[in-house]
Amino acid sequence: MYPGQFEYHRAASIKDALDLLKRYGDDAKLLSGGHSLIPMMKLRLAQPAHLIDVTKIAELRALSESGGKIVIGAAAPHDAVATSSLVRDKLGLLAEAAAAIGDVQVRNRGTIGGSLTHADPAADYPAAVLALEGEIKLERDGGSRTVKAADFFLDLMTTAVQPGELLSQIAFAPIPAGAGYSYQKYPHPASGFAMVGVAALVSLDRSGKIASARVGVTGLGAKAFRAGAVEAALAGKAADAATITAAAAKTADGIDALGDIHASSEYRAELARVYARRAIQAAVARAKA
Amino acid sequence: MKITGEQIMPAPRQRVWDLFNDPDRLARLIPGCEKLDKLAPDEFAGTINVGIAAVKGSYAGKLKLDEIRPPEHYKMLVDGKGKQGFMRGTGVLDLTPRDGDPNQTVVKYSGDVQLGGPLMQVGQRVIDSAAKMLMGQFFAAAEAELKAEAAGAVARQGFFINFWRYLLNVIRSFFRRSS
Amino acid sequence: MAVVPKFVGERIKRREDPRLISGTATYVDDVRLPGTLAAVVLRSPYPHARINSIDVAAARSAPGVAAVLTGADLKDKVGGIPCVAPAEHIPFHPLLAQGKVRFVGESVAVVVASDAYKAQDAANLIEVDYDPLDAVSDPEKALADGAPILHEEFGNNLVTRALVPNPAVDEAIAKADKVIKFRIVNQRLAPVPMEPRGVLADWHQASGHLTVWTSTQIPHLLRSALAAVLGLPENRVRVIAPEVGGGFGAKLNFYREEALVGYLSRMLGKPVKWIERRRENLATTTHGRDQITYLEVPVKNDGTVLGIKAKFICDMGAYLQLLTPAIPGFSGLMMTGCYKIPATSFEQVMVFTNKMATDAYRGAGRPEAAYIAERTMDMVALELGLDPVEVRRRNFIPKDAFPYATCAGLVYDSGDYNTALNKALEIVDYPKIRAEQAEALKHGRYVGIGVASYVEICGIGPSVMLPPKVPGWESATVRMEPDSRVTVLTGISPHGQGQETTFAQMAADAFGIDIDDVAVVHGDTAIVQYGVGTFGSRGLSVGGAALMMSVSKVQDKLKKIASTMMEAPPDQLTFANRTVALKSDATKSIPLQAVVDAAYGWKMPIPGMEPGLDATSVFEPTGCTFPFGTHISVVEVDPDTGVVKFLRYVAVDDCGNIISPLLVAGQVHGGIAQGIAQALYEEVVYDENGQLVTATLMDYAAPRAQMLPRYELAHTVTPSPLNPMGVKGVGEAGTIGSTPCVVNAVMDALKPLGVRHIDMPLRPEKLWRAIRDAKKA
Amino acid sequence: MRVNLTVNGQARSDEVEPRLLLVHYLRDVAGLTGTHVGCESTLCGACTVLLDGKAVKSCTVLAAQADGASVTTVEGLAKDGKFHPIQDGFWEEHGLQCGYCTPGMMMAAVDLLSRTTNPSEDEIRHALEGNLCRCTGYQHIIKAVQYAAEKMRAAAGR
Repeated sequence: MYPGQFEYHRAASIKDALDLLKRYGDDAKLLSGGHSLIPMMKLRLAQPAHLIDVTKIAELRALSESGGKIVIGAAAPHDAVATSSLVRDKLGLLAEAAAAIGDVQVRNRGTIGGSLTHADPAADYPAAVLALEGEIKLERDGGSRTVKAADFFLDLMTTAVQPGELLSQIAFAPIPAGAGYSYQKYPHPASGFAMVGVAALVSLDRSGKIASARVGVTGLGAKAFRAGAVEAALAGKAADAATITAAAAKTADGIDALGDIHASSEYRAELARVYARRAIQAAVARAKA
Repeated sequence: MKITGEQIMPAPRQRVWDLFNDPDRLARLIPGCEKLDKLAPDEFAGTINVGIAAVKGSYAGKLKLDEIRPPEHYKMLVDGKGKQGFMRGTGVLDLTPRDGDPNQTVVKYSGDVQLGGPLMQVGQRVIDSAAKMLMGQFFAAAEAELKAEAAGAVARQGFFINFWRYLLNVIRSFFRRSS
Repeated sequence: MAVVPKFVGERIKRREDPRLISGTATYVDDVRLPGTLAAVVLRSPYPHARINSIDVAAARSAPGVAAVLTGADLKDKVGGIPCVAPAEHIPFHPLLAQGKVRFVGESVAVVVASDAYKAQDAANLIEVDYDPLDAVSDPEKALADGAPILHEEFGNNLVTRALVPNPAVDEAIAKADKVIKFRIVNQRLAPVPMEPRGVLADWHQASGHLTVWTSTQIPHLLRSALAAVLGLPENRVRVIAPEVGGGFGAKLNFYREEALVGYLSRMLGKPVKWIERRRENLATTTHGRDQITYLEVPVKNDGTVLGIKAKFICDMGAYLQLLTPAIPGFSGLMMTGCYKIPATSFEQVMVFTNKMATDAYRGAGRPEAAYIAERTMDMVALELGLDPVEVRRRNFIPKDAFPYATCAGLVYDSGDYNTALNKALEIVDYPKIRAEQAEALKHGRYVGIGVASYVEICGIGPSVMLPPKVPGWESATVRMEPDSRVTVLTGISPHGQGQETTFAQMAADAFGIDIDDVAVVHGDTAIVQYGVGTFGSRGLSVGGAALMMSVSKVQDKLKKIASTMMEAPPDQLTFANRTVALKSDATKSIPLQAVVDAAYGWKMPIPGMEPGLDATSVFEPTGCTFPFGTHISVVEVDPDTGVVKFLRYVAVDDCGNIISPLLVAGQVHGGIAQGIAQALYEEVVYDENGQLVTATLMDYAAPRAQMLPRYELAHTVTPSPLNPMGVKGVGEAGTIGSTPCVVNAVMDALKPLGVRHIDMPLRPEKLWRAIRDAKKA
Repeated sequence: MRVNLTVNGQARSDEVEPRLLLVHYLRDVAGLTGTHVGCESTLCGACTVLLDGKAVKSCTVLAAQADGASVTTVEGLAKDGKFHPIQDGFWEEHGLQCGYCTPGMMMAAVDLLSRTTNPSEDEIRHALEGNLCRCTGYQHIIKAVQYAAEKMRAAAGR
């Protein structure tokens, strides 16, 4: 309940933050909403010597549309994303996932950049960011690089962010008109994290067949992932219950599922299949509507 | 908490045994070992640093080997602790040539480990994954090491340090809970 | 002058609420004394270990640190934590571990510093060298040969063995048409009051006086225990239970930290405060339940239950708290529920394990009993192919049989079980929902209807039923002040129940004054006469009865004085509208104030009468009250996931006469919520090595709003003859009825699949597995 | 370090350690003990306050992060000696027993009512998922929020 001592730095700009990161190296942690970091600090499991607060950097909080992309600033709180009319209109799946995170207090404070870089295996955002093929921009001393969502999550709480880098924004192509989407989550009864969460984005062709499907899954394994086998089993097929059920049955294939007292790995895998089916069905229904 | 698993290594049993008894080389496979002291021929004490996400911790541990039967079997007794938790238990390692291919070795491991303390108390939902991740990294590196050895590369580092590091990884693998 | 209304039985907003909703209430952590130091306790991560050494040097020299103590520093200087319930083996229960730790979270050292941040900094510098020992967390394994022994001096892990034999049960088993055998588990639960525990102690050196603010349900009993442990005279110890943020039985206790902080304040001569953190709360505040029961139930083919034979394995944890070994007794005594079961016998084996102690938790023994009785009724119905409602009706104690002596030796005060059952059935429209259930099944939907008719034991009670140091009586002082307003000092210690309101309702009506003219004071041993406390749904039925005794003493005095002033016999007088009036003619009255003036005046109207208007009374109940009712829930189980959804929840409770309908509803709602939580969500989990897995609220699933149904309440009223108000108590009823009700509903939903019983909590995964396995078969 | 905050409408400037949590700042520095601590894991919501008008769990915010912000605690709900409608609702509908969760519960409800004026029962249950109550079983809390919503709608309509 009582964090250890640290020095607090407030970065005025991205450059400022990068300079501080460079100066303090491994002893520093970036602080955004702090909803993953501060709980660990209160338990003294994390005791960084320096915290670099990036939330006052205006450009990191912006939600904007430019060059045909929707750009979400890394320090945008979940609630801002969930309630933004821009996001709801053009990236409805992201808004749905944002609205499913934790509770209102957490959504008011936690940020998308913080969630993605922490890469909790049960976080909601990664499923949607994977399905929406977000492009994650990482700033570093003297430049920046962009990492595709599919290449971002490496392992348990491990991402492509390198020491000295700062996640500044995530860019998305808007969801095409006529596509359907849904984020379906089974919340952990105690923590509210996703026991499983499935984000589905489905486009139908003129004949009503599935032109393409993208399915992001969180909560099941050590990291969020795109369910390639499910997507492949949907592409080009009729958007009917049998197809969807058969495709969703592949959701957990090859995944080493997490387990705890509330859901063993075997049960989690089944939940993933059920929730994938429900998410895809809901997405298809929306696409047809 | 019990753990069992097996992994196939791309080398004959004796070479895998040698690797698993050569801390010089194991050191390259496993990060985090800070220091290691040999207390007796079959007993060691050391310190490692492990970190996942913002959670970093330093652990001091003791390790005792038992039932050593080269090149196929040993048992270890582990007792490690840090501010963030402790681990305590036993592990058994068995090496057998793979059926039909003496150039590959099946590494079977099993253990029974108790974990406790603050980290385990708040991290139980991810501790399996953490163990799997570290275990996976270790075996991937071991495989690379054996391949490199086959290609003629020579190991350079100290025996015991690496041996200890290897064992710590095995211990970490026990974080995988058999629920 | 405006007419003063009647308050009893009306919907009255609580008197407590303004301070609570404005954020100005004072819980322990809100008490501010200048110079207060903060204590942080260092706890064992090991379930069982020998302590080789503790190095506190670095901690002692850390910034802001005033003291660091370990068990060695306390040895022979303070007493241990008492257990007042009888048991064969009662171990010494130290304030800080003495050479050995026996459960995760056991206190090992304490650091006192200028603030909690600094105390935590220093605590992290303490090095403890532990030698881990094997641990045992399964109570059935704890008694096996070779099990690790917690307290070596006893040679085994047995706390005590209680045997209540009855050869009639074996005869019933021999002659029964059928004997139904099953094993059920009341899992370990954590009470989780929203306010964790907390203690502030302030030693005054010059007067040798210790004041302790603590979050407790029993300030007076705690004062006695604290004085004994610290070796202080009881009249030099003042215990204050300020605002208390929920207890649920967990604060019906005396804890290490309460003594430790008192000791530290005395040692340092400064106020010392310790505030429990939630991890400590889950690990070191008493748990509840944790009973395994093996049942043999002889029945006739028509559903008549001939007896119950039970064996209980009760997990007491590593040490015994105040009442730990007393709790299971209620489960054995009450396991026949509302049924006239001619013979019962039970054996209870209580054992030590490497876990936190169990003790009272909302219901304390009776939820376990009701679960046994109500699962038994459903099991009988299932085995014999009868309707669960019919089985209950066949076995109910009939309405005309009260007072009814059970075969376990209890006397039920009053009851009408069939009426409550019928009312609940009527509200849910039982035939209709059964038809809907059958229809749903045709569409692959698993709907279940659960019935539970419970009876519980409240108003505890006659002191002989309780251990000597936790008596069953209660006290109250009523003082009519010179301005004719009334102050009530009650020995109970409400912490959310609302007796500042209900007692004010009762006193106001009794004296014909406004509720605003009554102040109810509790929870301060320096102000309130010795009392017992709030637990076991006794506040109103015992504390309220004491109040009414004192009320009537003051009334009598007022009437005597008034009779001289009005020239009417005292028994012809009554109180109404701030007057003393003739019963026969309310227009013939004198102002109450005039009578009060006389009572406090320099010249008493009655020679020899003592001036003043106060009375103190103690009510010793002659028996317990037995509230009852029927709960019915309708649930649907999702066969894909095992998730349970509520369709209806109906509760018909009979708590006798009702003083405050609003507060009764609140008690029932909260009780149902905790009972549902046991049925579906909560469980304290230790792994097989004694490690606590549910160490935070990230894993311990206390339910949120979305996880609970909307409750539909109704009542029947069967007054208790045992107290002047005819009340029975309602604090635990909801918890007791709801757990079996929900489990019965879920099992009923899965009945078509051949599922017989699944142990609580009915986590979705367990149900999913049962459904999957049944479909496979 | 120095932090400048507006707490319940009053500007403050205080020297604090960077590690000080906002809830401890409010309780121990500003002396506002109506905001409670109920867990360590950002789950129970007892510490909920409004930070620039939005409900946050003050146990998971550093006082340093709140620098420059405006904080409303339970003590700031009543205006001109009159209870806020949410306070009236909790009182009227018996939305509290022990009262420990109540301040946080009310602050979360105020956030909800700032977003929607006529929430359904389901919406209220959903909006309060970040707040644990152990006494009431939630039903009276839901009624309390509905009472406040109605009262606020009526006031706005006038």
